[in-house]
Amino acid sequence: MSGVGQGNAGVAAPPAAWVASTREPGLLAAFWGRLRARPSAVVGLVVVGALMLMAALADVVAPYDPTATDWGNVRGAPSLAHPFGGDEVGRDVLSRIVYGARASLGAGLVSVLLAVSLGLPIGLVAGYAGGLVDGAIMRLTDALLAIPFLILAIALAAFLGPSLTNAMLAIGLSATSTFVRLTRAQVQAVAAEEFVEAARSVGNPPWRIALVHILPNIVPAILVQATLTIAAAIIAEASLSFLGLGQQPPEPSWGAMLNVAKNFMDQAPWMAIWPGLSIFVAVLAFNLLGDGLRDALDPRQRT
Amino acid sequence: MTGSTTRPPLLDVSDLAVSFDTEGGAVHAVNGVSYTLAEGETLGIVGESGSGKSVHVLAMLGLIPRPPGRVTRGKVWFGGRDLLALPERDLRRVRGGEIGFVFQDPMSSLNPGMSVAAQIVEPLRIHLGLDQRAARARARDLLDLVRIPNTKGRLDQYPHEFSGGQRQRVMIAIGLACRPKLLIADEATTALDVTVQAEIVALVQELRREIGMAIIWITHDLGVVAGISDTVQVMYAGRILERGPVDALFRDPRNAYTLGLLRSLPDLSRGRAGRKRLQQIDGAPPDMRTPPPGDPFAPRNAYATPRCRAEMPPLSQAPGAAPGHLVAAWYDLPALLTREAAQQGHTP
Amino acid sequence: QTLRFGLMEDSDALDPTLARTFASRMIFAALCDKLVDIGPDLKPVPQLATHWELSSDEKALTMHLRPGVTFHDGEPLDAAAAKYSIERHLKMPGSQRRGEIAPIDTVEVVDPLTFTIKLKQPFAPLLAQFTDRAGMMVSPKAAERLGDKFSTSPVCAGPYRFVERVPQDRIVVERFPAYWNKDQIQIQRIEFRPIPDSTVRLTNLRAGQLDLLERLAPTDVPQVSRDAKLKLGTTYELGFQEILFNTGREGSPVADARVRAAFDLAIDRNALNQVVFNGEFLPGNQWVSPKHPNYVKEYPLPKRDVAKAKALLAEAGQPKPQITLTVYANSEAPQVGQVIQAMTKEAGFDVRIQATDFTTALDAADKGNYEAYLYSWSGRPDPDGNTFSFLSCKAPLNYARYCSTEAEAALQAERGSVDAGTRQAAWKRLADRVLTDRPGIYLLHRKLLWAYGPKLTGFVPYPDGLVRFTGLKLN
Amino acid sequence: MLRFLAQRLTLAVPTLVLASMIIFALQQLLPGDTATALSGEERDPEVIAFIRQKYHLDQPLPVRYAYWAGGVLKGDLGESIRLQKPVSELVIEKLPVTLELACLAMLVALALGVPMGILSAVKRGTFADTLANGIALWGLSVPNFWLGILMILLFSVHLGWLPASGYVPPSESLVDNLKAMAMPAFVLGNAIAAVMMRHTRAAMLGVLGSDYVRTARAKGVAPLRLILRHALPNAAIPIITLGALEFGQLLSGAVLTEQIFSVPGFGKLMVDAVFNRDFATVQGVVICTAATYIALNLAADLLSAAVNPKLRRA
Amino acid sequence: MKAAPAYPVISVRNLSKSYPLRSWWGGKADVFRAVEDVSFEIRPGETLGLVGESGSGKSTIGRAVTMLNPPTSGTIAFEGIDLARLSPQALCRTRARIQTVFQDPYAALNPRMSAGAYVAEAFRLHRPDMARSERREAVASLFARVGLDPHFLGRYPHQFSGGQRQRICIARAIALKPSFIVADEPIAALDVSIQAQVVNLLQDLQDDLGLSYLFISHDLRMVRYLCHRVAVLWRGRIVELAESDRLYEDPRHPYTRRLLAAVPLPDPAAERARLAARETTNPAPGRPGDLVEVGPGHWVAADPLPEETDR
Ligand SMILES: Nc1ncnc2c1ncn2[C@@H]1O[C@H](COP(=O)(O)OP(=O)(O)OP(=O)(O)O)[C@@H](O)[C@H]1O
Ligand SMILES: Nc1ncnc2c1ncn2[C@@H]1O[C@H](COP(=O)(O)OP(=O)(O)OP(=O)(O)O)[C@@H](O)[C@H]1O
Ligand SMILES: [Mg+2]
Ligand SMILES: [Mg+2]
Repeated sequence: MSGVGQGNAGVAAPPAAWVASTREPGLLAAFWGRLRARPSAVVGLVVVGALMLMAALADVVAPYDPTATDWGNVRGAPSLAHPFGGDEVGRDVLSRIVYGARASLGAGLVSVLLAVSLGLPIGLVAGYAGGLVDGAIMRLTDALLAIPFLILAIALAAFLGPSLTNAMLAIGLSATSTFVRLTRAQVQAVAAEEFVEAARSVGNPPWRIALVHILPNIVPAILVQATLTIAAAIIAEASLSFLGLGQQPPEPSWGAMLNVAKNFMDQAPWMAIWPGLSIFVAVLAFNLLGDGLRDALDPRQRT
Repeated sequence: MTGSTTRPPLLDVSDLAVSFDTEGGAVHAVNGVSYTLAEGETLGIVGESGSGKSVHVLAMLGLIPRPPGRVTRGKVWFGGRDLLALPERDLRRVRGGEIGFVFQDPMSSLNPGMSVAAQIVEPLRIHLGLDQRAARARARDLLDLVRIPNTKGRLDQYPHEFSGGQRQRVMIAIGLACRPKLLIADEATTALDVTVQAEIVALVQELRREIGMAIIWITHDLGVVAGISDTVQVMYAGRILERGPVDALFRDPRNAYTLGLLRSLPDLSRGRAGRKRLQQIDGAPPDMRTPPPGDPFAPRNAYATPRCRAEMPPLSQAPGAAPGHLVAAWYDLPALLTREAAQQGHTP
Repeated sequence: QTLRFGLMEDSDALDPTLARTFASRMIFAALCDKLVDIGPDLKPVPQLATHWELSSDEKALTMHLRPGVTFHDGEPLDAAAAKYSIERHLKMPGSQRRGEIAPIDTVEVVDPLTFTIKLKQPFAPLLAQFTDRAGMMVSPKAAERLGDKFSTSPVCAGPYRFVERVPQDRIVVERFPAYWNKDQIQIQRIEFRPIPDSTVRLTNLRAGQLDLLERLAPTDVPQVSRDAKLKLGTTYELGFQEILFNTGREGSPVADARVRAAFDLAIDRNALNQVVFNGEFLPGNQWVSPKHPNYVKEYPLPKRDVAKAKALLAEAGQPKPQITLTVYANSEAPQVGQVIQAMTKEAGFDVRIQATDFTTALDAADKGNYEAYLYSWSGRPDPDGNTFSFLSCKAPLNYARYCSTEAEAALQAERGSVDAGTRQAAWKRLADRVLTDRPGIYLLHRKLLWAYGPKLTGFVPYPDGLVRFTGLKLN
Repeated sequence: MLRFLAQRLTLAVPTLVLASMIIFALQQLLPGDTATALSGEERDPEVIAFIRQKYHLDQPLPVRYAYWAGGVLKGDLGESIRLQKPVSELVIEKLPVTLELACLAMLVALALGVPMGILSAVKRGTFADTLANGIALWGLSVPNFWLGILMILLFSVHLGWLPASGYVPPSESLVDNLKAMAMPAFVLGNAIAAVMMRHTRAAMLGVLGSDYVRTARAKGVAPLRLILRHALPNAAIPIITLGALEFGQLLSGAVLTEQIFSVPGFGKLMVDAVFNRDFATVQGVVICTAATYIALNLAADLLSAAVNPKLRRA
Repeated sequence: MKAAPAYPVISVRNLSKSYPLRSWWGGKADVFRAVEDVSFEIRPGETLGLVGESGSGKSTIGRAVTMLNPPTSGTIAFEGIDLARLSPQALCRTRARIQTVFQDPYAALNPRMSAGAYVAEAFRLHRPDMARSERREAVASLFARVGLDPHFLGRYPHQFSGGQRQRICIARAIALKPSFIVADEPIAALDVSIQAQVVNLLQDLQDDLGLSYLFISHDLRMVRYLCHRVAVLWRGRIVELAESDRLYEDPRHPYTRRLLAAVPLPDPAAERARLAARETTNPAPGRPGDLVEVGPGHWVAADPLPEETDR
């Protein structure tokens, strides 16, 4: 029968050649495209990239050795030779900012990575498994949350020796419980959605449901928290290094620089301004990038 | 255009167009929709899913999400004002007051965090200025009206404690709360079983007679449309393809898409054993980011002429049809059907 | 009126027998009078004891108490009370004073206002010890009643009596109306407020939240000087800052005296003072400052000599010794550490800085679990208090694990006599050894800095770092 | 209701036991012990031995835990070795201060973070959004000690409006109390405001796109009511969850701020206790924070149920 | 139609499901009996329609027979095997043969999974040996089978229309050649022309693959069109079960009659007439009684039992 009502269901099977030739743009490419479409995300990406590059190429970028002291430049005001000025023992602030990026970005990223890579799976298990497992995990998390960060950090440093790495570990560990709780809450919300039931109905084992179906849907909240935690970690490294538990002197970190600078607020404000600004810029950039990533990872976001 | 009344129409939509900005370009969801609605008239709107039925009514009241949505052109006259030009403040007075709205999805359209009473009371307080007690009493009456049993105990319950059908009835109660001049019901009965649906249809009919309310009823259920409407309008790809008095349109469809819709209904006259395969419309609607220049249905239409593919036909009085029966088509469907039947050797 | 006094740290238990922090001494200065006080010139002056005499064999000290003095609870301060207090210092479990007055054998009451202290052997620093907590008298009645809870409401015989204490917030004392020297006490109440951060302490003073603060950061001196409303009180301390070496540490370069000498030569004390302390402190090379009467002039401040340091290292066969320097994590010590690190680097040293909290540092020092330790000592009026505990072979504070027969003999000699000439000779002999062996390198003597607001008058800085409230006025 | 509370409180027991065990074990990792910390400048070996023995520091770990736990069961949290005061007294003294500060800080955080989060969600993509984000993140990236000192300089030294330090109990003078708390609460709240703001924004973005918000608009609900009555409660769950988390961390984590403003709270007590290896105090404070923390979670759950009736079923 | 073999694909015996009713602070208050003592079986190649008022427990039954939401009591045997006895792993494997198509195709699709990946998942899970390219081809031909342009493989759910989404769900459901599909209101959200597409698709698949369906719907015309037998559910119990023509022509139970009388007619004049003549018979109170056979294969519930619980 001709006309509007066509009895035959569907299109004819495609030639096999088509399958290989026509592909939607790859996942990564699509993701990249979406990311690129957001100016703020691009700014975030560029700044984060630049900071990372600066940290990686510190040897090339920094005008001076960040630990070289110059008694003539003690708390020296910014000048042509030292555009960001000199610090409390006459080191070049600019060079220390450049090198400090290593410790500070490292502290931010490593501890967040640690917190996420511990907190996320644990939260997933707690949220999805429920029952006794959940109860046990949550009791432990609550207990850990009650342990002051400082004790954890000192104990860890005492156990493993004080170093930047161990500070990152301590910061990461203490941020973990937050991620556990957050993940769990999100998982419980997503697990109630119908598509999870649909996933069960094709015979997905629980682990696969958790990883493939739930995990991608809780990424936004985790991303927000992760970018916020980066900031908190950079600041936390400062207080740890003040106690000798973080970056070991004379190696620089932004937080430590800021920490020392407070004693010279009046006489050498530049000692504070530059590290402070660096932290702000990094935090802002990570958050912009986080927002961008979140949007780009969300296929529903079309604007 | 409809009927012969000299009074100005209640609603006059002219050349309304809405688009959404998306990554792949603007989606032209509504492409110049014009029609009028008289006081007390019931207009049924059917059409392809995604054809802009919901979007165009939302646009009238400034309810499309903006961004990404954008009303690109058009005017919507209601009670002597152009709703699209009205400041938000004044528009708020129209919404829920003079125009009541019932949304498609009762699951998500009710606020899960507010008691049912609070949600029904709201428009009463905003538009009628009732105090809390009076509004609550009215809310109870409304729940009675939409046949929710045991209204007293249920007022302070939350949406999730209601069944889907009951939730839909709550939505309808909200839409009717202020006795609007116009009720827009967007698939108000889709999720309901037929008995409840029948009750609601009857209820709306009653109210319509009682308060002389006009209705725009959007649905996929041709049976409901047949029962409730004075006028029916068929939409496709953001346009109106056909519009006419309900009997004329069902009896004598002039657009191939309308015909396709009517034909896809199961024919039960011969019982299950004698049933025929359902007729379906093959193909997919056009990509609205790049709407075709001509008749959007042409690619799926076996009767399409070359002109159909090139040029959009205007919506105009169908030749030889009932007055007010408008169609947008370059072809003459009855003629084609007759020819086809002749070729196959029997009359349709 | 209330004097609000900003302290750097909170005090520990307010019991002269048990207390161990500098902050507690600050508060005892108001609460508890001592048998003897020191003057700004470090000479003992009468306080609760009006006069005293030492027996010729230097083994008995007879002290005469001021008549009519009462404790805050109204109990009389008589010889029996003094005997009780001293014995309490000696015998109470956990007493921190025992070591300071260990040579005391017995205390005998002669008459109500006279008592005699018998020593096991002559002990020159005894009187000096009595100028501090060991000389503080407590009410026997209160001490008996409260036992080891005495600190919750200490009862002494000082110008102020205890009112309340909110840990970490404030300690409040009020004028004791029956104080023996009450005419000299003008201020009604004193509120001691611990504010650890020196910047914050200063801001509080500037905001009018404090009237007086101690231990101003040297780098803030210009800021205070510029501020017309603020005044500065300064004096050099009795103590010192030094770098201690763990001489007993096997396998460590610091076990070699030549390496230690090279380390000393690599340091420019003046530059260190300028960089970290704005030049406010006093460079030093001995346990007392160059301004102190007991300074051994034969050993003046050494000059920096990198070449010689390198030569010494070469001689020791360790051209690039790697040394971990433990510093206490406050705002200044890590800076000192970093400057020293930079300075000694030029001589070939590779110094690693390890900043730790106080207890960790102490623990490492106790256990000999360190190489070099940047250490400060608040100082005692008698140089014995700056040397004996550190340099005597078995002394508890001998973190350097230093033991030299000559030094030991010299230390015993300076203790064994009150004769100035004998003692000075002993100091010279001690210096001969110690400044050559260098179990530690003395670096600086701090300047004690007080800042106070416009209302406070009559402030006199004392080198022991404590405030004398006698004569202070708030307008 | 009572049974539910009882049930929840039973769940608290394992948490408390766990927390106390963890903290006990952790303290063993700290170098140096109470005796080291307390033996003072003089470091008399006899004193050290005396302290060790008096406080059972010479006993093996499980024995010491048993001593402590036995005490707790009898309602005795032990004694602060350093301050020679029962820990329970210390806790009773500091807890109200800490709680007040935490509450005020939370208030500041919510008062700043939530409106800013709403604003930036409503005006997503506009300059206002960018600005609100910038302000919030600035608050997050300024260390507390900096903000604190700068505020003292401005409000106490230059303007003289607020006291730089000094806690006044509310029983003495509520006005003075609030004046003294204003700056520390702001400094603490400011950092948390960023967290609140970012999560509010994310949650609001989800809610504002929902159908029921559209329904409300179709009813003619005014924008303010739309946001506060319809959208916000549905976006509140992450705000409540994180609020409780942050609140919990304020209990012992406000050290720096407490130090700058000389607020006699838990944080400082805790840090001093840690540095002086005053184990009983650390234990006591941890138990109290853990208990408060559990209470907070309970409150958060109740609050969540209040804003989300659906949770009342499960 | 193929002749139906004697043994059933799925056989449900005395299925009951109750939900705990909890007070808002979590204490258990009571149970709500959503489905009670329901028994039916479906033969290979057969479609059983399940109709009834909303809230009568249709979806609950659908979820119970797939063990997505196991019943409180009663047995469900799939091809003779009691599903409750299977180990979790075995149940996962068996799920390959029992599939569900959900009412809301948007909610049932993972918003962050592309259509292709979604369909491919079935293979990934149950055919781990399949090569990538092989899987790709299989998915592509499934897309073709359900009438989707294989270009859409990489698209995400939000980029599809409702009908297309439902086709994706169906493609996944048939991927593993199941013998039984639960279709829970698969056409409710679709416009009529797409409804026709989906129903035709289901029909074609049944013809080709010999599938059995449990077809849950409010659209009584479509049920009559598609189903061999129809069960009417009311208040958690089956009140009438018969061959579909028989049921539509000779409804016995009052509720069935009421239901059929409410079906709107797609003809304006007839529909207006029907509406005008509409009588509103209220169903008798109480719970329906046990089924009795009134004709060959035609079961009707006895008079309602007195109300036990207020619903
Ligand atoms: N927020 C949005 N962003 C982008 N496109 C949108 C958005 N909302 C709607 N559209 C598009 O607008 C078009 C019209 O949608 P509309 O909801 O009006 O369809 P409909 O006729 O109501 O369909 P249905 O019968 O399925 O409800 C669709 O193509 C849809 O994809
Ligand atoms: N998880 C649940 N907890 C408590 N009650 C539930 C739950 N799921 C369903 N119910 C109740 O069980 C009854 C049957 O629900 P079900 O979803 O099976 O109805 P249905 O026949 O599919 O209705 P509809 O046609 O509206 O989809 C309803 O009254 C519902 O409120
Ligand atoms: Mg719609
Ligand atoms: Mg259902």
